[in-house]
Amino acid sequence: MKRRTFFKATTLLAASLVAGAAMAADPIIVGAVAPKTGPLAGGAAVTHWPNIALWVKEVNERGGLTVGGEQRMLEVIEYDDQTNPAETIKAVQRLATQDDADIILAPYSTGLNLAAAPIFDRLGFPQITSSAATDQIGELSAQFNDMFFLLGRSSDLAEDAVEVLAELREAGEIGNRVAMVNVADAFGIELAAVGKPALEAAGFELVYETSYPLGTPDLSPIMKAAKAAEPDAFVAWSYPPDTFGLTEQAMIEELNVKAFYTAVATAFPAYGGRFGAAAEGVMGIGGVNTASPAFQDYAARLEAATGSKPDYWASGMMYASLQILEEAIETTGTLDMAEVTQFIKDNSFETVMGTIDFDDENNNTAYWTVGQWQGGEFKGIKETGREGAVAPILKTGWE
Amino acid sequence: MTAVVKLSGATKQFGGLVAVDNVSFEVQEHQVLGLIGPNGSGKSTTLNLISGALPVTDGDIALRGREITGLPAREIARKGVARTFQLVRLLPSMNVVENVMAGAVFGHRRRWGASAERHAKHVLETVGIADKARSHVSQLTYIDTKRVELARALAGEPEVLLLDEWLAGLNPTELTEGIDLIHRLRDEGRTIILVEHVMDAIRSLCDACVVMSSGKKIAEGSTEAVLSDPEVIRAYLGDDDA
Amino acid sequence: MDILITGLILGGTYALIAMGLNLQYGVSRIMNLANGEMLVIGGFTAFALYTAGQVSPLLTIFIVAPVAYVLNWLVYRIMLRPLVKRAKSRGMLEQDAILTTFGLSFVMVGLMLWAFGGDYFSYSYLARPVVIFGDNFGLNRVVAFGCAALLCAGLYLWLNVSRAGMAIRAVAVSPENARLVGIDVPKLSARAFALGGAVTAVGGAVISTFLTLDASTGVMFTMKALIIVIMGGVGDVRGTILAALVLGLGETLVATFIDPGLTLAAAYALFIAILLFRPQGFFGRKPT
Amino acid sequence: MKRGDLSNLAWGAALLVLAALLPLTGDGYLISLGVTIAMYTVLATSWALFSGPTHYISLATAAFFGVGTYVTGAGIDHLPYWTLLPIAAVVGGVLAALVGLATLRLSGVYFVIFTLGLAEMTRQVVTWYQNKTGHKGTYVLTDLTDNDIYWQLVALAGLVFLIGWAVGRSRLGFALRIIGDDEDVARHVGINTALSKVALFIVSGAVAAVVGAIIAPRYVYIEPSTAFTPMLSFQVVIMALLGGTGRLWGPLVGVIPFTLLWEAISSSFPNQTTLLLGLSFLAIVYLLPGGFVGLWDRVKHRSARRRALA
Repeated sequence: MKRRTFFKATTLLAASLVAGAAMAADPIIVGAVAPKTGPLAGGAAVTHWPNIALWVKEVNERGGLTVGGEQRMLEVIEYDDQTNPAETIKAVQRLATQDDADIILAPYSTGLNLAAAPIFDRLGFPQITSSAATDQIGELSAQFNDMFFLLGRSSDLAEDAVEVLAELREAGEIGNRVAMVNVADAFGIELAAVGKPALEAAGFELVYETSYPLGTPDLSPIMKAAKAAEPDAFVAWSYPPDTFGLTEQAMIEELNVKAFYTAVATAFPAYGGRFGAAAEGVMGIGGVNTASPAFQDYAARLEAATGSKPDYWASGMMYASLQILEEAIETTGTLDMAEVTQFIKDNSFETVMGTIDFDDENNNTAYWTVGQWQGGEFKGIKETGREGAVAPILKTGWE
Repeated sequence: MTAVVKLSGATKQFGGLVAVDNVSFEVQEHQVLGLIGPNGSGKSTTLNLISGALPVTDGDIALRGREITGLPAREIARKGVARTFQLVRLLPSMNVVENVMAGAVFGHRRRWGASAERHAKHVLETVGIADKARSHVSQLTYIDTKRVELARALAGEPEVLLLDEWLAGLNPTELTEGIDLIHRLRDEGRTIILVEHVMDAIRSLCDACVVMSSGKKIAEGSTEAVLSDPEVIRAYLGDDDA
Repeated sequence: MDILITGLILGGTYALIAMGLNLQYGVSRIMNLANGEMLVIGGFTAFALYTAGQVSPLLTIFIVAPVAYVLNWLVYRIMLRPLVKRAKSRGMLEQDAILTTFGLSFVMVGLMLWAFGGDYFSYSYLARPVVIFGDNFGLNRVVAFGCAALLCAGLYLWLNVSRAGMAIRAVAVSPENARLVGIDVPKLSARAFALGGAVTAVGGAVISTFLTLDASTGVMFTMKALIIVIMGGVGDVRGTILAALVLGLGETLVATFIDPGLTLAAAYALFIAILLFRPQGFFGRKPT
Repeated sequence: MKRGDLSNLAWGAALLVLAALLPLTGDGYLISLGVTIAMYTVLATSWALFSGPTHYISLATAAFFGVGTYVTGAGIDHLPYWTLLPIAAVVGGVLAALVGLATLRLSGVYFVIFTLGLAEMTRQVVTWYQNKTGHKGTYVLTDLTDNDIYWQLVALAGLVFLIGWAVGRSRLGFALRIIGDDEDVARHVGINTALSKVALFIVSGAVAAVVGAIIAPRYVYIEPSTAFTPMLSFQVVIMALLGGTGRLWGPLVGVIPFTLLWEAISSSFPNQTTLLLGLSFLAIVYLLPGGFVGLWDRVKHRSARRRALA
């Protein structure tokens, strides 16, 4: 393979500048597959790719991973799956059989991770997903033994959002009227299917409820109708383009609810960048402990290394997945993936997101579910066992 | 005896323009009827009404006493009306015999497989180009393309054959050949309606003529009588020359 | 009333998306599948200049337009002209154009990724309410509607009054006959294609003030534009404007009165219904 | 049946058996390439059955494919897998029939855009319905491996070639060639043009739906954006045209080099995949008008002429 030699040459050249001693050992080949084009490329560009770049850079600057007493450099082979599950499958196969990858990183998004799960399973590679949110963790980990879940259950994500609202209501901060909308696409539907009964069970009155298709160019009719229903809280199970769109429409319609929630991409730095002070008080899916030195340090390193800021949800988890893999390999001292997988199952790990410990279903049970923009940062306000949650604040207008 | 084709008050309007205005005539078995008139008088449109290329706005058309008004072209073709087009339309991706088979396979009398091919070749003999059966249509001379189209129309063994200016554009030698060919068809006893401008052809081929002008039928009768009708001459040549 | 205005404003957005393609397809006979990418490039330029130097997108269009014009002119001369020459029939040209511009759209997405990465580009510009007849509307959308109205009116007048515009319309109606009356068809086709590209890029710059774009979103706009152009009738500015407004109003009505979840389905249903009853579109000539 | 037909059939069957042996290599990578090739062969060949002779460019493949994946997605928990394939075929066929009857009078580019809109509309309706019913994600968890999927696709390819071969020898096939040449003539020689076109459109719709149903277990998680991706429709058209639609084997010779080229580019230039795919695509259009079939015909024509001259 010509390309391999080319890659090898460049990485080795780079490596030799940093740590000449590493020249002796063969590099460890790390395979990475995720969208660089297609509908999810925008999300992967924020959450997925920069972490890989950072991790590889840092490990190689240290002189590589220690395997069997020998320091070995990382060599990454990246493939673009074009947000197409067939391409993901093909690329993982290619990494395993053509490129002889020693490690293959989990792909990006729920759908692409699940499409790749059977191959990871067959190859016996651990698949530590950091961007797959599903309610089928039990069934999936039963069928695919090597699949790990960092991001949690989608039902928790929705239920906790409702819980935040319920707590605000119990505290007498907001009323009982909720407007709920969702994007009619896989994850949005899933969240709404959980969120709606949860809202009803919590005794909220759904004064407005609708869905809209992915890619709706004008969300103003929805926001107008939502406003006309005079809600006390607004909840949108939304996706990246419409998370931005709904927020902007809420500003334009002057929807002055005290609790405003949009789902995916609220935690993106681009959200804070675009809305600035107006974002203050907006709640969304995810969150992190922004006060934790580990996270602050990670965020600074990521920005220094790649020029891009982490999002306040899955970015840190993505990096944590790499830390877990790193620790498992270095501690076991092997690239035998069965051993590495078993180590991941048996141990707990210190990461930028805190301690991570997988349960019997390979699920990380402690994760952030709801965050809120407070003082220019998206802080975690609700979790399933993380430390550092701050108290939610009320949204006070859009200025 | 019922007429093979009978038009009763056939009318065709395009928006405000009445292209065919209340035209009625009949064609009998074994008759060759000429449909003549100056340019734009509605002859070709009348032919299109019979073949079903255009739906009538009003009036009735019958084939052997059975109504065919409003039927789609394919039904009319299957009931036994075959036609050629004013500008020759062959099937460019096919060779000569395949072109003719199109008529044999889907026309009035349907054949398939070897039988269709045999029949197509037989028809090609009738029109005099059996030797070019395997040629590609792009290699044909003008009159041969016309022959192929005629053969395609004949291949379905239609009840009536509509020829839309089939002789137009031929040079003098070809014209003689063409007239001879249609003569043979006539002698075989076929029923034909032909729209034509070539006077020699009309005289020698048609048993009867219908003359149209500005969408209306202005004369009808035996060829000889019609062609000497002063009104017909005026319609053709304009008032000055009459 | 507010539904009417919302619908009209959305229609204006659609007009911006589709107007350029109408020129390209109607006059130059190129069904440009890379149209959406040109729009995204326009949007990206506006984003880059706004975030880097606070340049108003409304000024950016004066940079975007000439650059896009030249780029599209080159694309036509270098890539598409040979296809026009070699095409034996309209159908063949259509097929070749689909293939070529599809490839071109890949190239353009690839270039954008290479140059700017795959991140969303999203910024806030004029995102404040403006009150019309007692209802709130986004100022950026209202401004976009104004741009669309100016652009459409300008194009319409130019095509109907100026000599060059008339010649372009003649080419749209019949390239063969236009040639006979002494119109330089290849030259005008190139110009119309370039103009269409410029209009699309300007539309992209304006639209980026309220829609979130990334390098891969172009295809969504291409599809919308195709639908609007076909619905309106190929090669007629009025048709495209009408179709854009009908679509905008239709979607808003469905979103308000039936179910926002069905807006896009309704848009396609509307498109399909119109094609079934008027296969040539609102103002189109019978397809030959 | 002529002797030539028999030998063609024998060759076809032999190639099919050979193709079916691929999983025996045990190379997962080859098999995943094989799945891609088999899938696009089926889709492009069935597409060309309709679009080749009629010159109607349909971008509805994704609509049928998506419907097929959702048949599996919705039915896998309730019905045995094997019954889902015929159901997908019926659903795809019915959808194609409805669409065909309504739209085949549209010509040229109008039909193209219509079919593009159809795929989007189907997607919208499916997601809307799922949303209404409060669906919690569509999972297809089965024991089917890539090998199983590959064999199913190869078998389906065999079926499609057989259908294509039979249609090519039938009145229907002849009728479609006539329609493709000149629809007016077709009508006037007595062909039911609408029915003929719809019949073939149903075949291609049903086949695409079955492909979707077969692929669904491979995706595990069914999302509208991947099931109805417009890219699929475009790729099918492009591969078929690259091969050439004039012959039954045309799409196949387009699919194989295209998939390999795609693979070579995505594996060698992961960061410029899109750019290079676009460029190679343009090169194909300019250098290979008429596809490989066109090239083959030109070469044959030239050698025939040379022989005639000699």
